[in-house]
Amino acid sequence: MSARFSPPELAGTDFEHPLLEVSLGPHHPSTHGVFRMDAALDGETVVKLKPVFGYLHRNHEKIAEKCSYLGSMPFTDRLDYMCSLTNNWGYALAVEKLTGLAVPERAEYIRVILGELTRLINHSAVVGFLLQDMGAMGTPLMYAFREREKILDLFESLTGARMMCNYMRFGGCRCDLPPGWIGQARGVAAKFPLFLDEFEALLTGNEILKARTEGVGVLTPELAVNAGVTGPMLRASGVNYDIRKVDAYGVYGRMDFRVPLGERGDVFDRYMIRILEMRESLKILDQALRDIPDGPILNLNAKLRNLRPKPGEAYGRIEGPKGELGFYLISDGGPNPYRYRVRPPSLINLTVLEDMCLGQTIADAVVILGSVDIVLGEVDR
Amino acid sequence: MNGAGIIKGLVETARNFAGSYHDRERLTTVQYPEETLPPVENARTLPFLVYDGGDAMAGLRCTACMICEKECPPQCIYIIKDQARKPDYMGKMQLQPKVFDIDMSVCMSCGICVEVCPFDAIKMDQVFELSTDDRFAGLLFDNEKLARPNEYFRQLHKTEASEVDARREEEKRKAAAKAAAKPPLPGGVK
Amino acid sequence: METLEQLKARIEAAAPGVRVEIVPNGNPANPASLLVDGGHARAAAAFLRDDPALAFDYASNVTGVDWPERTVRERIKVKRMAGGVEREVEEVCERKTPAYLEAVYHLYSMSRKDGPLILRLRTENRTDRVSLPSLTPVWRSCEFQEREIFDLYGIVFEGHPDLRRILMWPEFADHPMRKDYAEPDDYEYEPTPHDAVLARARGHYPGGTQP
Amino acid sequence: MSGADQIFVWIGHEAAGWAPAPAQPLVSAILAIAGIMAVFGACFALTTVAERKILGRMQNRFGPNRVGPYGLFQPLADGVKMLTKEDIVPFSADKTLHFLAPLVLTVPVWLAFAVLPFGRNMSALDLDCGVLFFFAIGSASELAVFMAGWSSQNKYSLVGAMRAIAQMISYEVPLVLSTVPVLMLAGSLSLNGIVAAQGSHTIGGLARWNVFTPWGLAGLLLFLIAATAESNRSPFDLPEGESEIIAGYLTEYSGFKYALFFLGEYLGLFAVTGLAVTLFLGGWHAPFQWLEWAPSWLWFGAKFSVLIFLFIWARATLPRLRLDQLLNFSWRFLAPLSLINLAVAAAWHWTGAWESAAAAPVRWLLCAALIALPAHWLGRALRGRLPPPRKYRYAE
Repeated sequence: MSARFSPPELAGTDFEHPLLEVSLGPHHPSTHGVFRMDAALDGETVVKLKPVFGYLHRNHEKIAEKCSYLGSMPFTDRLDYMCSLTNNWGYALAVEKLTGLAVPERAEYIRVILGELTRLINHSAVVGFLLQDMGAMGTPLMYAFREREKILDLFESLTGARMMCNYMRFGGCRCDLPPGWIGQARGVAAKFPLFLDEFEALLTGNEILKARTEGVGVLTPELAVNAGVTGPMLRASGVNYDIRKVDAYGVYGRMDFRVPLGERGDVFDRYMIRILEMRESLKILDQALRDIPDGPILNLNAKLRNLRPKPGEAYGRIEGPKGELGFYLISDGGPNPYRYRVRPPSLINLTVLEDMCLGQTIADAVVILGSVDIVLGEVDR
Repeated sequence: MNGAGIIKGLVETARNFAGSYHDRERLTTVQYPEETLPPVENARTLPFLVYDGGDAMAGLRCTACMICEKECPPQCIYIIKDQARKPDYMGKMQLQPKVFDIDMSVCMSCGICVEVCPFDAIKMDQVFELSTDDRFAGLLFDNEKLARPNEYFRQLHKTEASEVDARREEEKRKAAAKAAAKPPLPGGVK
Repeated sequence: METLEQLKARIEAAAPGVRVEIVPNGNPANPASLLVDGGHARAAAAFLRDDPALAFDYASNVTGVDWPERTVRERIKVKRMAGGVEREVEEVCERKTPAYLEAVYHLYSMSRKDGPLILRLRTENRTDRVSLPSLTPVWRSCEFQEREIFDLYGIVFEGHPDLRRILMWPEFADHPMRKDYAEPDDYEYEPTPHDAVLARARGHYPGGTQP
Repeated sequence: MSGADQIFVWIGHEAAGWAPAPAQPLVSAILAIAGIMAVFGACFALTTVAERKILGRMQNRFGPNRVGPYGLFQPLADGVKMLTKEDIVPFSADKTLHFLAPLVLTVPVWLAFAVLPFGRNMSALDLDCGVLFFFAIGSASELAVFMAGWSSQNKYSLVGAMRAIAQMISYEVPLVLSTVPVLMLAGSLSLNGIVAAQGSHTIGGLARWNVFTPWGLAGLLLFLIAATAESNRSPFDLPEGESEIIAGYLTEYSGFKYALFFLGEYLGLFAVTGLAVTLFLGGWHAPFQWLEWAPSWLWFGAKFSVLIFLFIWARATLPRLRLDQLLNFSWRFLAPLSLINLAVAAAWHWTGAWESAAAAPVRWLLCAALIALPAHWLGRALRGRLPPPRKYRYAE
């Protein structure tokens, strides 16, 4: 297996074809935050594109090394602020691996439910943002946000906050479901397919959307694997790798769901895979909401404060909505982690941005970036 | 057919256009100052201190144990213990904070102080209209500004408050039973 | 997956001259890792990726770790001659571990759905001999993560196609994730009320914050 | 004619009558100009707020509803904001061109309204070559847009200006070609003449608007698509494509100059919509004979509003095309189709004798097929050879 890797050639030295160097960002309208791409254009064709990071860098990892294990939990909310609950889950999973804490069954089910709701939020919003980048005046985005509100209401009534949930704890969850929550969640999950149908009627068949996305930003499976691309983007290239299936963490082993795989690895596939994944998520939600058992939600041995794991290290990873979200922890026996590392899927998925954009037009580059699905809180940390 | 997808999309926006006039499911916007959403019991914004009895300063449950100050992730709590014990609302001598400041501009509403507090002394409020033109002193809340009666807590978080009250009653009863079981002091009081 | 011992033997066979060491994990529930010497790391990595029975085609996570010089207190049993009799005595001995920077690679196999295999590379010290071979030519996914380690820890990855600072700005001098990093006192401090409170409170209570 | 129908004409007459006889033509001209500017200025203000409200509703939001009743005073607030904003001219800009560009855009656009008949006897200037005059004036906007992009000394502006030029020149062709059948069959270049040609009625009192013929329907669609591109509106808003090139040629404009550009664009849209109404929708005529009692300017306004709503609706729904696709669409679909439409119009003219109840539908269907089939083929050719439909595999 040999993946293509060509060292980036510096464009702009060829004076016969003078290039237009533009800096897209950090306050460009469609770079999803403070992201920057240094691009060189030949006409409107991209011949060089270098991502530039760090405008939102706050050294999350260093902060976490100075916090107790519990104290980092609310900070993980702020990594990928669209999906705080999966971030919580990834971190809790890593600490549970480090300490060997078991999680009660009810808590695992709650985690699966929340994780899949988060996936619904993220994927629908991403499709909305993608269309926004294509110039659709925000209509799909508004529809996505309309549905997102209903899910955020669920989060608020359970965790107390709409976005910065800070809900998972090592060895379980913080509090039990309020009465009536399951019914409310069932209602949301039952209505979501209607929204998806509506969404697809608006988008999937649209000729302009097809023209803009088909054959644009093709990512080959070989390059995708070698470049560590994960999540829907990897599966759109046709690689069957879903950590929910591979690791079967939580209670995903008991859930019956399928992993949709794309065919050509272009932007349209990335769009479609997200839609199909939402439909699978709804299946998981149905099962989890049906089967959720009674019982405790927190391991009785779990310590809230003064958690001092034995020296050692652990790597916990989950299938976040954007890809593999990993937390690598080294403990030296103290109350703070000696090393705390986040594997940010957004950042690593950007590795192939230049490869996908070369030879496309500047308008395509924006759409390709939209299909990668980044959140700058996670890219820059 | 050419343009079938576009027409389908146009029909969809037209449906939403019409639907936004009669379907609350579609038009989810709340016209904020005139209407507000019903309060959510679990919702949390910023912390406050609970007191029992009528006198806010005497009745604070906080014993200045400093745990929340230590655990607060953004380090926005600042406590100074009072040197001497003071009578609380029941007349019992207690340690109390001399200074209890929370910097609301730093607080990130995570609620970890509430979880770690062993005395149920700090709870999460649900106010959100706290904008002020003084971003320094105006957002620095001291213990007088933070103190809220237990009834307020009961109003906000009914379930949690009833659990807390029951637990505190139980503890009080146990303490009383323990005190009663103790042999009278030599020399006899009364 | 093969055991680490088997893997070690196979790597040693595939890349002659390589020094591989198994680093135990203090937490036995979690996997131990393989320490590979810098000179042969790329050959070993290419072997791990290309061997069909291993096929570690996916480098998930690349982490830098800073290990400054530490004194480790250990209780060891020594035999001592005491009064003509040899006896075993427990002694506390202090040992200094050398300082080094470490790059940790978490490898998975997407085709075989296997993993993780943890590779560690260590520099010789923390000051001047801080270069390691870049594994980006083997796994493209290391590109940004190695840049990040270069930026935050100061490990120089040789053979990296584009080794620049990634999160900090190019003019920045230090490596902020190192344990001995001291924040430069050149910020334009935002006068947060919190700091003002601290200052005022300290002024009010010169004896310190605790009674 | 009813009084309400001619009320504006009568007011104009009476007002001009007060002036001394030699000054009367001048006064009536000034009155007409003032009337047009007042009506379409108000229309501009109203459209901005209506557009935002309709977009809002289509996106399940309220839209502006805070300034005045139902947010109706929003344009006033916007205007105050625009006028009080700092006017920033980039240091390296060509200051003269930068200043002139918004004026060059806005002034000619007003002229285009001179030839539009807004109602019975309500046309400021009845030129014999009205359509030609309209297009001649309309193409001045290209110059303004390029001036703006070039003088700003900004890369995004330049890219936007280049896009705008390419787009406007390409779409001028189908825009003009799609009007030719109308001119051909009406036998006149005067807009009043064209309206008069659509004034008769068929059985059932249905008006003989051009849009009720196959070539007229196709022509209207072609005209509307080309007009959307000409006025830089979504889905053809590439010159301003805010997600790609910030704001295109408007990037370096702020305050009053920006407002002028905005005004110019909307007025251009109004003018071209007015032309569409005149050419294809019977101008100020009522759709049915028994509806002729309503004032003619009301009919014009109603048709005009419907078309504006269509533009807004499309804007709320559609994503933007890419530049190469946009040009392909114009040269390989719209332009050939409008030529074919010319032939269809000719066929319609030759079969003019098929008026019997049996022959009329045959004639209609024949001509419709003549335009629909090429449209289908051209569309397929434009999309190229489609790959087989996608199948998504599922891994268990």
